[in-house]
Parts: sequence; structure tokens; C-alpha cells
Amino acid sequence: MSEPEETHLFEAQSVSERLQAEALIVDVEGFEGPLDLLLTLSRTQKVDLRKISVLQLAEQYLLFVNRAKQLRIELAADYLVMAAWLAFLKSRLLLPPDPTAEGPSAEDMAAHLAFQLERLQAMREAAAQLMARDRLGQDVFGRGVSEEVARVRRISYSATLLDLMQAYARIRTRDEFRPYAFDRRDVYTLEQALDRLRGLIGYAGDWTDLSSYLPDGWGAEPSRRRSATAATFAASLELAKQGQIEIRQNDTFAPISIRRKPT
Amino acid sequence: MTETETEKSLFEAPPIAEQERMVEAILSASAGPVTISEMADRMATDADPAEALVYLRKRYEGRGVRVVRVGDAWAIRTAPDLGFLMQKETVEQRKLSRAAIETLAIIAYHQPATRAEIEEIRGVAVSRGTIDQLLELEWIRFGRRRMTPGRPVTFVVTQTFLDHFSLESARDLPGLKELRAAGLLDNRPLPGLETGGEEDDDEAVGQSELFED
Amino acid sequence: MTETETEKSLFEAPPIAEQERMVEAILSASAGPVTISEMADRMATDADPAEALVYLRKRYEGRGVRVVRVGDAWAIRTAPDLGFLMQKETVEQRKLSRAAIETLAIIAYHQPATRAEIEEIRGVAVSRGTIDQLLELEWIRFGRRRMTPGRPVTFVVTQTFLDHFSLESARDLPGLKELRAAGLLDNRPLPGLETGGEEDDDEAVGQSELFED
Repeated sequence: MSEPEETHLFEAQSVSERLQAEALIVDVEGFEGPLDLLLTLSRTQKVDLRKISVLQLAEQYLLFVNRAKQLRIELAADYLVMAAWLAFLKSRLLLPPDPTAEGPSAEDMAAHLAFQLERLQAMREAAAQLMARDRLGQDVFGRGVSEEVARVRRISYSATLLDLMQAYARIRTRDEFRPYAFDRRDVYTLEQALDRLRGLIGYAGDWTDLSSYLPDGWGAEPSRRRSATAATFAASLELAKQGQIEIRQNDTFAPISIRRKPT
Repeated sequence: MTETETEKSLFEAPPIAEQERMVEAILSASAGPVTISEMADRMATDADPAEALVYLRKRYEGRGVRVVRVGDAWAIRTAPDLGFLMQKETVEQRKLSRAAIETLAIIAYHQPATRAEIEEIRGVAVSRGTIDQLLELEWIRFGRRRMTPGRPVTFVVTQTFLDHFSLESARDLPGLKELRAAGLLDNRPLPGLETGGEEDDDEAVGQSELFED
Repeated sequence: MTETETEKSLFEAPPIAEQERMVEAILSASAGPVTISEMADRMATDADPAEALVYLRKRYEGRGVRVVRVGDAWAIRTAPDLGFLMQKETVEQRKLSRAAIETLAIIAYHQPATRAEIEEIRGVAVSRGTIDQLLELEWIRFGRRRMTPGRPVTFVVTQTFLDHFSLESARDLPGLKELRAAGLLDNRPLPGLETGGEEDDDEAVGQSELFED
């Protein structure tokens, strides 16, 4: 933009308008972005936003940016982006339309800018109307006291006859399952048998009947004897596997003998 | 509200109907009860909130809220008969605990049952809370004291219990065999144990007492 | 309140005049708006608070307090012309920045609105603090995510917003119809404009969805 043109534009404005333009620049911090600045500038045209001259607005904006540069006021990047776009728009608006040009026409772009300004202005007015409404705590008031709504939580327990009968059945049949679930009294475990055999095997240099290794008190009662025999036999297999003892049985169902493995 | 209106109201008392509106608004918006002089301060200088209150009180007679006197001040409060609206009742359905249902079952099948008997059958101590809960539900009540050393209290089931479980009497409760026949036992019955062990025989006495007639 | 009365009210709807009293008591006891369903929950099972409200609203016409609609809920509020009486009660409003007020208006008129849409309309970035302040005031809340690339969150206004600005619903926003008729609530992206990218095209779908009725 050339210097004479700028002067010319300034001369075209009244003193008050010039002062306003100066104030705009000094107050650049107060603008909420380029659109806000454009909206403020557009007011100098004193026309309906729908009839605004976008060309004139673009010139005003570019002038503003130049003045700011002269005053060494740093403008945020988005102001400069807008300036570049408006300079482009201005040149497109001034030149005769190029039928081979791609993209939107200069008129479309100008119309859109006008729309954006009109929309921003509309939202400003809507915001002002909103804030001017009867507001709670300022113009209208709610109930000063609110009675707490007590929350009474009532718990209703339910049980059906089936629940009741099943519970009873459960209690009354519990004993029937005791040997399976809980009673370890008559069970001689593999671990117990292993411990016992390991302790005794050192003394068994000769073939000895396995039944003689049964613990005291496990030989008389059949179920206890069965459990102890099974565990002791399993333990002997384990020790034979580990190479600590040898096992011998002369015939099917004949007594089983063990001895320490000779070294 | 324009400036002129405010000023007018400061110097010239509005008609009593308007004063009634003012008192109504003041009482409604105030956090606590408001005295007559406080109302007067906020209304016009020659307003008569006391008179306005008379009209307002009358207007609220029989309504859902009332204008009530609190000391020497006034407030709008819920009509006392509608206090129940200020409670929100939520009913929460909960399953009875296993301990409670078992205890209840034992009492139902063995009544009158002492706490010691319940504990013997369940094999664990019965907590105070379990008994209390059943008493509170009105499913059990105290029966006669047992005429044994210590005279322990007994528990029996109530009519409420029978109603809840749709039973005509506790005798209608099915016996063990019937439960099993109906497939109501969770556990597989053990072959050969259907008649029950020795312990069952002991308890069968209690059972038979209950079901003997 | 006796047990019998409560039970009666649970099973049998009281006459409409009585229901009107109940609604009056409920609204009067609550500082915030109460929904019809909340009222119904606290009244009898087959009560009709909506009908009772019609009568109650009429009864309070021209009084010092009014029965007002706030979205789906109802509240008792002082008549706006009597606000001057309540200077003592006036809640000190935090001064809202111009950015916050404009952002609020944009959300209210364009809701649901994404941050990108707000920025497009204002032509400037929306600071985090602005949105936070409006969320804190409970005037806006998060709406559904827009089903466009990036699934941006949207903002909508709340019942508290309606209550604060004496609006029955978001449709009663001043000048809403005119703005819509003038096409000023359209999202009108300009192809080739630097500030409008692909995203805006996608979001335009959401906008038209909202206002298609």
C-alpha cells in the first residue's frame, strides 16, 4: 500500500474518525481477534452489515495494520494472516473476474466475510439480551430456605419359602457329607508316610515287609489300615523312584518287601 | 425495575394488595424468618407490613404452605400435614443373609427353639444381630422360657412369618424327605444315608414333637 | 402423619386440590427446580403433578412469587418486579469476561456446539479458562461427542442456565427464531477460506441435524 493513498484515506475521514482510528491501534490488545477488529472498523461505515462494503473494510483493515507497523506495535499472527487474506481479496475485487481462476469468486468470499461479521454481531447482541434478562439472584429470587428432603431408606428383606426350605435342607444334610468334605481323621497322607519311611529306611538293610512300616494305631481299624497301607505303598514307590530303596514282590497279592538300596 | 419505580416506592406506600405481594416475595426469598421491622425497612417508609401479613396469612390458609410466626419474625413453611412429602422413601429389596435364613428355618422347624439349640444345629454361634433382625422383621418372637436350668428363652415363628411365606401353620412346612423328594436339596443325597445319621435321630425327637399331631 | 395416612396416599390419588397443595409444598421447600417425576415420586403413585401445576400456576399469577418452568422442572421464584426488595439477598455475580459471555451465547444459540465452532464464530481461540468458568457456573455441560473425525466434544446449556436467565427452555432464547430465519445460526463454511478446514464441513452435518426441525 502506497503512502499517498494512505494519506488520501486519512484525509477522507473526519477528525473524530481519525482519533478513533488512532485509539483502535493503541487499544489493539483489547480486540478479541481480527474478526472483532473488522466488526469495530465496519461501524465507521454506518450502514447495515448486509450492505457493508467489504472492499472498503479491507482497505480500512490494511490501513490499520500498516499504521500499527509504523507505530512498531506487534500484531499477533492471526491479525497478519487476516491482513494477507484481505489484501488478496481486495486485489480480486478490484480486478475483472478471471474465468479460468479456480476456487470461490471474490464476491463469494466477500459475502462470506460479511456473513461472519453479521453472525458475530448477532451473537454479541444475543449475549447482551441474555445478560439483560431477569437473572436469578439479581432480579428474581428462589426460595431462601430449602427444606431438606429426608431420604428414608427402608430395607425390605425378602425370603421365599424355597429359600427357607433349602436352608433347612442344607443344615440337615450337612453331616452326610462330612467324610468327603472335612473328616481327615482316618486319612494317612502320602507326605506323612514319606516322612515316616525316610526316617526308618536307614535301618532297613534287609528285606522287610512293607506292612511293618505302618504307623502305630493304624493297623487295627480297617479303614485306617487301608489308608495307611495305600500311603505307605505310594511312599515306597516314590522312594524307589528316587533310588533310595528297592521293592520286591514274589507273586501276585504276595506281601511286598522293601530294603535300603545297597550302595 | 427502574429507578423511578424504586424511588416512588420509597416515598409513597403502595396499595395494601401490592404490599401483600411484597411481603410474600420477601418471606419467600429470605433464608431465615423476617421481622416486621425488617420488612418495613425494605418496603416503603409508610408501608404497613403487619397489615399486609394479615391478608397474606389468610390467603395461605389451607394451602400447601403457611405463613408462620417464628419468635417475633415470620416465615413461609410447609403445612404440617404435608411433612411426609419432605421424605423420600426408597425401598430396597435385600436378600436375607444365609445365617438369618438358616436360623429362621431352624426356629420354624424346631419351635420353640432356644439359642443353644439353634447353635447346636447350625454348628456355629448365632449372632445377636441375626436374632434381632428376625425379631425386627416380626418373623420370630419370644416363646415361653424352657423349664430347664438357666430357664433359656425360646423363639417361635409369628403370624407375620406365616403370612409372608403363605403358610397356614408351621406344621405345613415340608419334612426332610419331602424336600428331598421335591429335589430341593442342593446336595446329592448319599446312597445308604437317606435315613440320616445318629445325630439326625436325636433331632428327630424335636421334629416329631413338632409334627406329632 | 400417621402410618395409615401415608399408606392411603400411596395407593389412592388425593383430589386435585389436595395434589395442588402437595405440589405447592414440594416446590416451596426446594431452592432448586423440581421435575414432574420427582414430584410424582413423592406424591401418591397415581398423582398427576402436571395437572396440579396448571392450577397452582394460575393461583400464583400476579402474586409476589410465581411458579415458573425451568426446562423439565418447576420452581417458585419471586416476581421480577419485586427484585428491588431483595437487595440483601442479591448474590454477588462474578464479572464475566466478554469472551465468556459471548461463548455462552454461542453455545446457547448453536447448541450442541464444539469448541471449533465457537472459535469459528468469534474468529479467535477460546481459552481453556473461559470454558472452565462456564462449566464451573454449571451454565454449560458436555453434550454428546460429534460423530465427525476426532469426535470433538460438544457443549450444551444446562437447567441451571435456564433457571438463572429465567428461561422456560432453550427455545425461549431471545431472538432465536429471528436469528434462525436470518440464517445466522447456520454453519456456513466458505470453501477455500483459510480458517475453515475439512473439519468444518463435517461439523456442518451436526449443525443441520440440530436445526432440521
